[in-house]
Amino acid sequence: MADFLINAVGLPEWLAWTITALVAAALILNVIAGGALVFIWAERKIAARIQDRLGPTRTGGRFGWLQSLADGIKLLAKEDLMPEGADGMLFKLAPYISFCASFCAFIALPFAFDFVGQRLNVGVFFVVAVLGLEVFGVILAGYASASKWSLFGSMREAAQVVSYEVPLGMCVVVPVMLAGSMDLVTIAEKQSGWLSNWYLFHDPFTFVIFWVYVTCAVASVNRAPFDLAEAESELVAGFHTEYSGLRWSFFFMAEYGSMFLVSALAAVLFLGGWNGPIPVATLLGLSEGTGDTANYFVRLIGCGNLLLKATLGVLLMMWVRWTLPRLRIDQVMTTCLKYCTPIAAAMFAGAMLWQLAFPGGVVRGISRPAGEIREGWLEGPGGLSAGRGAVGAKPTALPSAATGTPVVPTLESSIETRDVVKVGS
Amino acid sequence: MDLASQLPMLLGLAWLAPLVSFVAILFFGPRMGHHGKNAAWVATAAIVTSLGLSLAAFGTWLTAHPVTAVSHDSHGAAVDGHAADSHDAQEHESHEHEANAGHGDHADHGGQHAAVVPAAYSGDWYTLYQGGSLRLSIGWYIDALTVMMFVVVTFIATCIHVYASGYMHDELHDVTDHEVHLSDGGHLHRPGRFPRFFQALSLFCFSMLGILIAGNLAMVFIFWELVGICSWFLIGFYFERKSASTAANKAFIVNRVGDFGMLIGLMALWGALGTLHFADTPAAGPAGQTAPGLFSLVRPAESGHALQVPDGMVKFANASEVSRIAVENASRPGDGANEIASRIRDWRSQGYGRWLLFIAGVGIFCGCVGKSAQFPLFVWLPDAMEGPTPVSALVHSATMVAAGVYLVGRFYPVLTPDVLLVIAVIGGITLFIAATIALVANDIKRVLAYSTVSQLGYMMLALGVGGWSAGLFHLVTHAFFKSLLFLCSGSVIHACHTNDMRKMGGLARVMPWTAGTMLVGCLAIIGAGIPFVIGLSGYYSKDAILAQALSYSQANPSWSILFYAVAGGAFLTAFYMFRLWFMTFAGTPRDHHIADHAHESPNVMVVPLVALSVLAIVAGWTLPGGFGLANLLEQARPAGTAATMSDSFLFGNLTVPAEHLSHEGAIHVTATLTAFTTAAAGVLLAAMMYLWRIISPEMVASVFRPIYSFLANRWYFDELYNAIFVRPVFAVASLASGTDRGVIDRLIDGIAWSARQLAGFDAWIDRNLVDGLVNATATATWNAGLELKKLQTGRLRQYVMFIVIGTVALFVLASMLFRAALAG
Amino acid sequence: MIMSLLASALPMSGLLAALPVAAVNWHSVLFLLFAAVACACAVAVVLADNVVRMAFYLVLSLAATAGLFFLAGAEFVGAMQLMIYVGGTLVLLVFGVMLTAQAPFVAIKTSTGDRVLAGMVGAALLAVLLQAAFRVEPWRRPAMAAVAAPAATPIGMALLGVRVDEPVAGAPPAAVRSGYLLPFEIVSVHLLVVLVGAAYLARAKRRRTPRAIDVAASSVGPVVTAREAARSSASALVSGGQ
Amino acid sequence: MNLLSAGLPSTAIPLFAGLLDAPVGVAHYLVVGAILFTSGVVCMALKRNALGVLMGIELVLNGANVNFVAFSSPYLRGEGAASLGLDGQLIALFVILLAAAEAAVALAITLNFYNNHATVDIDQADDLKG
Repeated sequence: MADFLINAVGLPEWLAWTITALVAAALILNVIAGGALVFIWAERKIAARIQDRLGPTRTGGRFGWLQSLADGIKLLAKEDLMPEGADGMLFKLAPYISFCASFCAFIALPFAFDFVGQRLNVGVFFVVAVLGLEVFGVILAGYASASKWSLFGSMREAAQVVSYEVPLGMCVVVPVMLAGSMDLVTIAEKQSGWLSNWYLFHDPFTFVIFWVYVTCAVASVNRAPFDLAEAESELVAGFHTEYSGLRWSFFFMAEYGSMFLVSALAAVLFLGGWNGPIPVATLLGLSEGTGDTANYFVRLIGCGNLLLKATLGVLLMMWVRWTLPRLRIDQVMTTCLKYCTPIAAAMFAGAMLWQLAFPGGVVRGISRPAGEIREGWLEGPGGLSAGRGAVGAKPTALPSAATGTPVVPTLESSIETRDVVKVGS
Repeated sequence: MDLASQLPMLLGLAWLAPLVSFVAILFFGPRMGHHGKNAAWVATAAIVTSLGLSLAAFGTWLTAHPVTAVSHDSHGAAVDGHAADSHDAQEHESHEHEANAGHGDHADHGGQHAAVVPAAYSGDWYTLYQGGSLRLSIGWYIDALTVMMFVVVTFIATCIHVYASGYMHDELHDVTDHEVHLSDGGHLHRPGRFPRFFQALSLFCFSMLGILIAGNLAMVFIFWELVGICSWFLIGFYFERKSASTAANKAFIVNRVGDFGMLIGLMALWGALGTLHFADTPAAGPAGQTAPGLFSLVRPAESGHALQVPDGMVKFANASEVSRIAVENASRPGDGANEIASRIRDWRSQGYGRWLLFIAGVGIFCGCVGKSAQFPLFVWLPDAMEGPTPVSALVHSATMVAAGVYLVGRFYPVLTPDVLLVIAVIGGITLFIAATIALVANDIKRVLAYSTVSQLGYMMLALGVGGWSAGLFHLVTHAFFKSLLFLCSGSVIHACHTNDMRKMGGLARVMPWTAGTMLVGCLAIIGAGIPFVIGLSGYYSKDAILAQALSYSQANPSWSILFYAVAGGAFLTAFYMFRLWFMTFAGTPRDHHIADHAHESPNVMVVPLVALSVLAIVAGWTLPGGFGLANLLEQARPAGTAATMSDSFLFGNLTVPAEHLSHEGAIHVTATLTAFTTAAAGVLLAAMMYLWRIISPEMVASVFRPIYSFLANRWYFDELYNAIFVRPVFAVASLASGTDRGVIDRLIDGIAWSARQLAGFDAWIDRNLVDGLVNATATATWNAGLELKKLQTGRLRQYVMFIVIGTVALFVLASMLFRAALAG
Repeated sequence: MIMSLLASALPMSGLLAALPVAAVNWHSVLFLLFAAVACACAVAVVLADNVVRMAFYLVLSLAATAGLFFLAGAEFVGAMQLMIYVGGTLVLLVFGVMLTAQAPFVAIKTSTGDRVLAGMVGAALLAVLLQAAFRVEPWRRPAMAAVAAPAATPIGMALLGVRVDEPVAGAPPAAVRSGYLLPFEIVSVHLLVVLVGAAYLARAKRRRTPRAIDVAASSVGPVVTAREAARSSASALVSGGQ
Repeated sequence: MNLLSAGLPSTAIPLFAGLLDAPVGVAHYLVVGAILFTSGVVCMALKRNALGVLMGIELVLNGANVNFVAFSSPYLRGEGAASLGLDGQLIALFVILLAAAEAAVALAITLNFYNNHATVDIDQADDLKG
């Protein structure tokens, strides 16, 4: 799209880039915001059904499908309160920080083969790290509200998230190990093909660890049954007791955003990413390089695939929320330190040994060897032609670099070549 | 069957078992049961193990070397037998004497006794030190004698362990020693030392067996000293008693005198011959080649094992000539060696090195004199009776004192006729003196002690007059009946709580077993028996000794005194032994108090008595078919010692007649009859004086008052030594101390005084000048510190400041100085 | 975050449009952004008095530095920075709140003299550092801006002791053992030890009698046992930030 | 101080002039590192709050890290400039790890200090003053 703007529209280059970037940002933003709307509505309906109610029915005609939109408008209209004695700046900033964190995490999340904000070769790591930052806003909020409910809530959340990052990290490491790369795109690509290539089914250990991951993910986005930070029965509303209006809704967008994010991450890591259970595209011969349009549709379908899986994950979380009772804080910690962490560690070791035992996969032909190519590092001295940062042609190296286009830093080149904005072209 | 590897294993284990128990008791003794009661079991178990192993070895030996009657022309066959062994033995890196004297050699000399070579196995377990030609090693030299002595020692030791576990039971609880008077007039009250006793006993057994199995003189010497220290422990077992501790020290010191001589002997041997091994040892060179041991050096097989001064000694004695030749042919060492070799024969004929050999022999004998309580050094043995009776029985009658005789026997081949004569004379003197003292002693254990001394004299004399097997034969039999006698006396003392025979009498009724067994012992020691038919063990050994002494005195009329000494000794022995028995058991009790309280000893003490008395009876017998100690010993007779050996060096012309000659009818009959008559006379006289009281001992004593007192005071030997050794030593010592105190101390004090003055001056300088300087520095530093410490505010932030400022300053400085470098 | 900053970079680029700039080098622009955020927040840390705000600025500064790392092609280090550094500082923040949310500690004023002195010294240091940075000529040269190969895997391999990024002619990279395996192990053990040690140091002590140091401290303030400290910090939580 | 007069102006002007079109070089990162470092040091020197000092330390370490990464980065290297290569990034990693460890221990110490002295004012932590 960038080159389209430059060539066809004739905008100056930097403007073209700006627009491109903005469009990309807007798209992701919409995924979150729109997603939040849908999910809030869905949650209400599901909760109602589970509790044998009807839930919203009127707004927007049937099923009350405009309910959350109406809520949004109401929130916008609400007065923005700030308790006196609060630390003003921090109080104002906190929601944005939370939201910004979960928003940034989307940058590295691939929706389909090329549909990625910024393809990082440490994508997984980046996503997990940035997700960890979300709690930061929560804590600021808790502190700045000058209310003991908020403070206790944020303290709990801090403790919970910080400690749940350990098992979460361990779970994430397993697919990384199998794929031999931290690049989410690569990981997903490695699972292309039939259902049996999903890392979920790679070996028993990955199957177990997937569920550990789910648990930890639920905990790290502090949804029920781990939602102690906003345990309404003890702390009025936890860290956002004092918030109202738009700022409050930002917290919720952040929460739903990160819910979606961890689900999408689960999909990419374990459920084959955008690859369907059956490689329809490949069977139809619509693989890479069969023309831009077909290629693009394939990716679109893939994107739909991923969104579907992520949504299923979110629905699962809702189901859990309205099914299980809330844990005590000590139970939360026990679950993390006494169960999740050891299990994750054991599964990690198991998966590793499995790799050693069956390097070629169990069933030849059907299941593909997990990491058959490791970015070509180990093929002798020539393996890394760019020993010191010269232009290197790696499987994961950037095509811009590979094709030797005017040597520009990664970020720009990635925006140029790998942008969701291709949609427009 | 492979003896060469089997015997060392069996006997080695038998040797080490007591060591194990020693260590065990040493570390866990007190924890073994109540007051270490089980220590007895540990020690006994160990010694029984050794006994079993020794018996096994004995059996092995017998199957390999069947004991046949020694008819003097059957040696050839025997030799072949041994030779056969020798060769399979050699394949197992064990070395028999035949090793260097080839097999055919014996076939030639088959008929001659000179060529008879005993079956002996030797080897090394572990080399302690190898430097130059000196090779100290833990090794074995096993022949019939070794095996037999193993059996004897372990058997007696077993009996005595059993006996002692009963006898020492007082030590199981706290003991009040009535013989120790404390300054407060009370008696010593001490905890029992049961484990310690058995610990020392085990150590002793280990050392004694070590002497027996030793493969070289150095090892013998080591265990010799170990035995000595054990005896010191055991004599001084009641060390709180002054008498006991002095007796222990006396025994130890007196032995040192003998050991000094032994060291001289060792040095003479090693310095001249460069080896201390009895048998040949594998040379450092190619395998299979052997370095000759002492025996084959002194009695080389080439010369038919005839005694000759070994080359080494000849060269050593003629060192000047040897070195001259060596210097002359310095360019052609080979020729020098040949010339020396060629001239050795002449030198030997000129008599070079005979003194050396003589000194070596006498030196070794000195050790034996000390250990076996021979004439000049016998004074320690009677005092040694201060130890517990089992100790007296085991250490000071049966085994340790026998070690001297054993060593002479083992070392026999190296002894020249002159040395033998010395031995014989010393033995004769000892035998006579001890016997006379025993006549008048009233302490039952002292009587036995002196009889032991005189019996040892017998053995030495026997060895000295060439009765090799006679002496060792008597050694074995004596071991049996003397330990029997001691144990009996022990049981008597146990019953009467006194050693004084004048308080005893008529005990035969109350303690029949003891009386009976002791009677057996007495009969055995006087060599009772029906002439030419059968007798107790002593009968055979004594006869052999008398016969050999007779044939010796016939061979050298000038020394016939030896025979008379032996005969007289037999008479005296008979007298004092039966005096002892009558005074103790016969007649009516002299002290009813004692007699009433007397009682037979517990079975644990009686059983050993019976066992030993049986052996005291049968030990000397030779079964039809020739199996018997005498013939067994014959197997071990050192090569060449079966032949008559004559030589004239110091004491004129000496002839040591071959032992088998003493079996000739004439000599044998005479000897036997003499022995019988003398012994009978002695018994008769004793009976007249102490049984029937025809002659009153008191009267005799009063008639021969001076002699009596002379004897009663043990020939004033202690006084003599006191006068000629102790006093002078004291005098010299006091003189020395006087000099020390008067002169040297004065001198030193003077020096010290002046030094002190000097030091005082020095101290003044130090205090005022040096310290002043140092203190000044210190004060300055202190003040500086006081000032600087204000800088250390404990303020973290200031420190950071300082660091930063310092860094900046450094940067600036650096970039000023090294502008170029920074400019890159 | 990058995207958001891109978004916020827009007006700036609008300004740049006025400048006679042929082509905007986005790399440089983003560098400027992150650098500005990092430096500004660092200075803000110095200037702020409130502990919590200090921590807040610190986190921002660190995050911006992470962005700089990303720009420098060190994605792994950047992510690491985000995860560990920012996370660690998060914990720092929590403790700061717990400990010093009490009114007297929220802002401990420093004397003006100190401020001036520190400012001077800091300026001197900065001057030295800057001129040191500028004096080396090759560092000033514009970058060749070569595209780096992704560094995650080589870093991993190097931590495992194999330097795939420095191939030795002829030798397979697995044979080049100039890696960081030992430091890696040491650091991991070190971290474990540190965890244990920290837990030990920070454990609540129950003391019957005040120790000498407390008596010493009592000249400064009341003797405070761990329990009281906990209580006071709890009350601090109640009283919140004011 | 002629160093500074010699150092800054002559070089700084061209450095910042072409920033928006010329790619940034090592020196730019070094400047950032210097600022971070300095502010860290000043922070240590100024803050009386122990936690403030800790943050200062973090800043200092961070500044050092920036330099390491800059020297190791292949992007920023001008021709002829030596590069640390991967080692720089590795060292930066270790610095980060150890900084985290240091933060944990320092916090524990602070907590202890707080337990004993009821304050986190390090100016009162002068029990060891001479």
